[in-house]
Amino acid sequence: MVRITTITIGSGLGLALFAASAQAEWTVNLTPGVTDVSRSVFDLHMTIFWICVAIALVVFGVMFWSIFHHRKSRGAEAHNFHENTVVEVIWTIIPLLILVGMAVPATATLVKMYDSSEAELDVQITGFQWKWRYDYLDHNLDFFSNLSTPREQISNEADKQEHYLLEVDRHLVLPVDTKIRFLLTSNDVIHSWWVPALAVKKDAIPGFINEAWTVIDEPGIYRGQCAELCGQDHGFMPIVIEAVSRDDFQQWLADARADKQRVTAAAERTWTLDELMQQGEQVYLRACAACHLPTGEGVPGAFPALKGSAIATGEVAAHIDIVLNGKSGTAMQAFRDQLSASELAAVITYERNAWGNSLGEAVSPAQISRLLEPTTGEAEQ
Amino acid sequence: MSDKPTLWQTLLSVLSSFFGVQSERNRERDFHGGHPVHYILTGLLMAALFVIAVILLVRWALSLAGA
Amino acid sequence: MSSSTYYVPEQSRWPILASTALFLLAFGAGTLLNALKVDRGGGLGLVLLLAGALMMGLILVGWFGNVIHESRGGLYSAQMDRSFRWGMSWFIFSEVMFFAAFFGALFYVRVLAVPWLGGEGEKGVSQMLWPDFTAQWPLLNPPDAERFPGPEAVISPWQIPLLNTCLLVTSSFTLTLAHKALLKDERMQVRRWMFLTIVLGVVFLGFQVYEYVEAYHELGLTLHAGVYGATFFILTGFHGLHVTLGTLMLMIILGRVVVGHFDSRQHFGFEAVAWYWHFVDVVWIGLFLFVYVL
Amino acid sequence: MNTLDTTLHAGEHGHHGPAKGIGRWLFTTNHKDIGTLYLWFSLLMFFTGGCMALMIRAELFQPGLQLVEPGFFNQMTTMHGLIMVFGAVMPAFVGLANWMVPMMIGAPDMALPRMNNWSFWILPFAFAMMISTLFMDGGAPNFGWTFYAPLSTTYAPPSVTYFIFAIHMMGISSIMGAINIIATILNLRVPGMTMMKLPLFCWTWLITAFLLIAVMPVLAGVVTMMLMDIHFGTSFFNAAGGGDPVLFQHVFWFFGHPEVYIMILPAFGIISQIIPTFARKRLFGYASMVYATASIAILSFLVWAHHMFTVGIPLAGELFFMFATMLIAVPTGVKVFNWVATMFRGSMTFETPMLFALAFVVLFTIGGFSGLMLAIAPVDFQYHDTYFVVAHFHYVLVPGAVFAIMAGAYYWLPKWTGHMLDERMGKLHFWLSFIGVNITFFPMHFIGLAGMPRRIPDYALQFADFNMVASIGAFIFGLSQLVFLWNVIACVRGGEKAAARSWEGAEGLEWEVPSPAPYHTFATPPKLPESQR
Repeated sequence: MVRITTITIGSGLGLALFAASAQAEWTVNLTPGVTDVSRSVFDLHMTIFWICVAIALVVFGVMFWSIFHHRKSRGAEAHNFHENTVVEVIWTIIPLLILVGMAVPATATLVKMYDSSEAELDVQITGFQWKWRYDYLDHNLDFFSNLSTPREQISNEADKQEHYLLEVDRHLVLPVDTKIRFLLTSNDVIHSWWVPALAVKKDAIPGFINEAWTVIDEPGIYRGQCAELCGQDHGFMPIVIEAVSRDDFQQWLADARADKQRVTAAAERTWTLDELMQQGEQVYLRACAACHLPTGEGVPGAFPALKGSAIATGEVAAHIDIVLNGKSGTAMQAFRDQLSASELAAVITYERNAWGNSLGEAVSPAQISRLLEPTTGEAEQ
Repeated sequence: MSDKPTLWQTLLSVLSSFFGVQSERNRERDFHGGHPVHYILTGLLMAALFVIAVILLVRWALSLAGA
Repeated sequence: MSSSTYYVPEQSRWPILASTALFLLAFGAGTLLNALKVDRGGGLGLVLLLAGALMMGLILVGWFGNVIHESRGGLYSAQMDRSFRWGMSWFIFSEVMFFAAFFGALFYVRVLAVPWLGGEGEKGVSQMLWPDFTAQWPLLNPPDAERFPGPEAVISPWQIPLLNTCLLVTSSFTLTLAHKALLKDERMQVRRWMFLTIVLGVVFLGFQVYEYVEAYHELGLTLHAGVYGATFFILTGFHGLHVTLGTLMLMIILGRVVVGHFDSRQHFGFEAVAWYWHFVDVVWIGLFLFVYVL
Repeated sequence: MNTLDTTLHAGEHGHHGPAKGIGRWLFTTNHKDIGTLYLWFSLLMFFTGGCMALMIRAELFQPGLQLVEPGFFNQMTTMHGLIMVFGAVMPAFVGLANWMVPMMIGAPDMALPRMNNWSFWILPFAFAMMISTLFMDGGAPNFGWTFYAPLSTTYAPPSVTYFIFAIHMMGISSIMGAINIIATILNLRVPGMTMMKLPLFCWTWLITAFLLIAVMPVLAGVVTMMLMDIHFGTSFFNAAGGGDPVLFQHVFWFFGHPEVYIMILPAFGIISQIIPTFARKRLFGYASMVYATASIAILSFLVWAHHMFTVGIPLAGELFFMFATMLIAVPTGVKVFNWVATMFRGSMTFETPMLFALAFVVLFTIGGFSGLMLAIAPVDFQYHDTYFVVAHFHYVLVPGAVFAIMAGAYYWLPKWTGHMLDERMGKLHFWLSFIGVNITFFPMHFIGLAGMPRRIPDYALQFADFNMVASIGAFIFGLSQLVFLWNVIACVRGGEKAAARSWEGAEGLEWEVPSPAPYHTFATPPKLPESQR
């Protein structure tokens, strides 16, 4: 138990030192976070930090003392000792003991972090280039979460808002005081899901599932980012968690499911070409423009142009197929689960009629939703 | 010459190389009398033992933590 | 006769030419592979690759020619001989580590990755993504059997592989006998044993080729057959490449024996190739155990 | 002096001065020429990689995208890392080894002089090929210097194929260079120069060379598996075929962690030569220094997965790698203590090499502390892949490895050129670098802890101030390296004549031969000076 006290004292000191700067706009230290685990991590961090400071003071102290006193210009004569096994053994043993002291609380915290059993809520998190998909496994609800910072702010054509690059179109809503298990995986490359306030950072590996868990103490908005280089827009796939009370969470679940049904229903009505083009442009800019560029010209060698391309001006079936199912072995994703039927129809229509691709034909949402039926909702999972 | 290191001395020397501290006297003995192959073999063996020791440590820590 | 001082060669043109050749090889191979990937003919790449290979071949002949000439001219001291020995030993060590990477990959997928995908072990939750997959080794049904159709069967270790093991082990013995004969300056014996070693190597390679053909045509065991095929071919393939190289080197050494090079005291070239051959043999034992039998 | 006589009699084999013209450099077998080539090449790569770093820092000066596209930004981070690791730091150490190891041990040259030339001349070709990818369709490699699959396989630009072959070539070069150094140290020592009298720079290089031979083939293996996945349909790093993307990381870091020590052990050696010289006192605990180096080398093979704490390694594995990593702090600490003990009760002066060496001890130790923090797995979850990591490894590599290289260059320049350095300019370079390096990398600790991921071209507003500071520091540091270039050229062209023993406290065979060192140093083995017998 002595160990625990040291940690508390150490972190107390740390908090005191950083309390002043924590008020400022920028921070210079880790966040203590809002979970039990994140606070243990913070305490560990501060303990080790102060141990390092103490060792540094001693070592650098001796060094600078020597630099000052044992300089030739002050007439220092070199002594002729160059070995002392006893001293060497002592200064090997002491660090070893300090390390053992660090390893004990570190092991305890790590074991705690790995125990994801008995969770009340499972959320599957899938990384995509460059967005996150959240699937509330037992609640028949899933959606994508994209960066919502407008492009004008990124290209410096508009003033940047407070949460520049840290805002998304749909929050991951989670209940407080609930053990939540995250099941992390990826659709393409390795991503890493990181929310500092929860002290959760886990890689999303394609084809494998990693587990992590959390119990959030306080309602609030907690922001994070992808932490593993995942290609061009790695810096543009933030995470926003909205922690709400358990009751509010149930209410939110019900609302979100109702919304989802409304979108599915919208595919059944008839859409005009103009309507499709309008929505198509929005979808295109959100989902396609990162690679194929807003002008449809692509990046030679990396991402093919759509403007005047064989697919976007040829057989419609082939076009629909590549958008729905992607092209394996390339960066072209399957969008069948990412977009609704009407969004898919709109974006395909847009691609066939924009930038001088003037086929004049519209793809109807109904047509797409018939294609989606067999595997909708990823029934096989 | 009688300064050939014994098996025990070889073990100790390799151990001290893991530790990172060695006295001048022992080093002289090792490099004068010792055969490099003995040290390499002992080193490999000790490295394996070291790995096993850390694994045992991990198991022990896990059993303490009840995981 | 050998020199008392350490021989430092004069300027040499071989290294810079060899660097150029290596560059042509690499650049050519890269261009060719990229062209093949998008189904464009690899004309330029192929030309560069072949030019590089030809150039490298000529350079090796010239460079080794120089070394042999200097050695026979008595320019090399015993100390020089030790430098060569250190050089060759560490080169073989680097080869050991090269194979270690592939063995490591094999153990990792067998012991960890495949069981995890099949729902066993600490990351077994991954099976959620592959509900129809059951872990087994050899891996006949990879998780996504449409993209990576597994092999129908794998090669039995007790036929050709066992035979090949016997061939290679025997060849190590025959080579040692050749060395013993060289130490006694019985040159006819050296020739006989070396010739036998080369024959054994060539027969080994022949069986290996036969096995590959069978794997591709009869068993569906291909590079595309999931990770079993991948580890199988990368290990046996690189081993086969080394046997090929070793056989070529043995042939050159035999040629040198025939024209009267080497004597009972000075024959480092012979020994270096022998070490290499034994190394290739040892790697095969590992392969036989971990790729075929276990 | 005996050693002097022998150098004058170097003509026995028809050895004479260098050949004339470009042929001298293309065809040379002389360890000094090859050392010079390595060092100039490394400096060129240092400036190339440095320009890329400045491009990165310029883009990060303010939030928002100003100068480059995110795709190109990723190419810059990737190339910067690859060029600095394989083009700047490693060749610089090999260059120093080429120049100094034969002189320190009384060898006539490197053990295998023609292969030595080949080791060097592969590098310009390999880097020409790698840098040419910047101009290819789809751009240069953009997946970070750690090139994690499948970003570097399925999702990579076509230029990845050239990148793979370039890595193969660098590997061949490194392995041959390392073999040469081992053979030289083990076989070409002058009689009486027993292993325990070996200068520490040779000891650390011997162990480094062992690490190189052990791990460069593993790197070759992992890029070969990438090549197979990209072009031959295998599935090493693809779960659909039963492979695992994490397998890539295991094999890569089995190379990568010893690689970290490859970039720092020779630096330890240089510092252990310099501090005793300017403290005028023998190195404290020579034996421990050697054993600690060996210890670090052995442990470096057992800690690779600490770079991968967040990939979801099973708990027991996580603990194993955490414990093993923490243990590395012990021998590293021993080294720092020994350097401090060497200074203690010495008679110190502070010429430019010593200033760099002192800065090394302090700043490398800071990098070591952040390394210890990163070793603690549960806390690493917060640090991993943030600017805290960037701060950590730049502290180890820039004021660590790079400062050591500069210290070594200043220390041995009189021996190479025959001229003393302009101390005023040397000190100017030191102080600008020292200040620049700290302004650049110290704030990165803060932005990392505050939550900024690494390898991003744009960032949230709360990171803006420190990023601006870091960028300013980077330009100070970058531009002050021009002073280094000026110093080296000035020293080659002229200056105060250097004595054989250019520094008052310098000990060792290399200080017994005249400055500049004759083209061929020891055709026949020299006698060891009194102090070393």
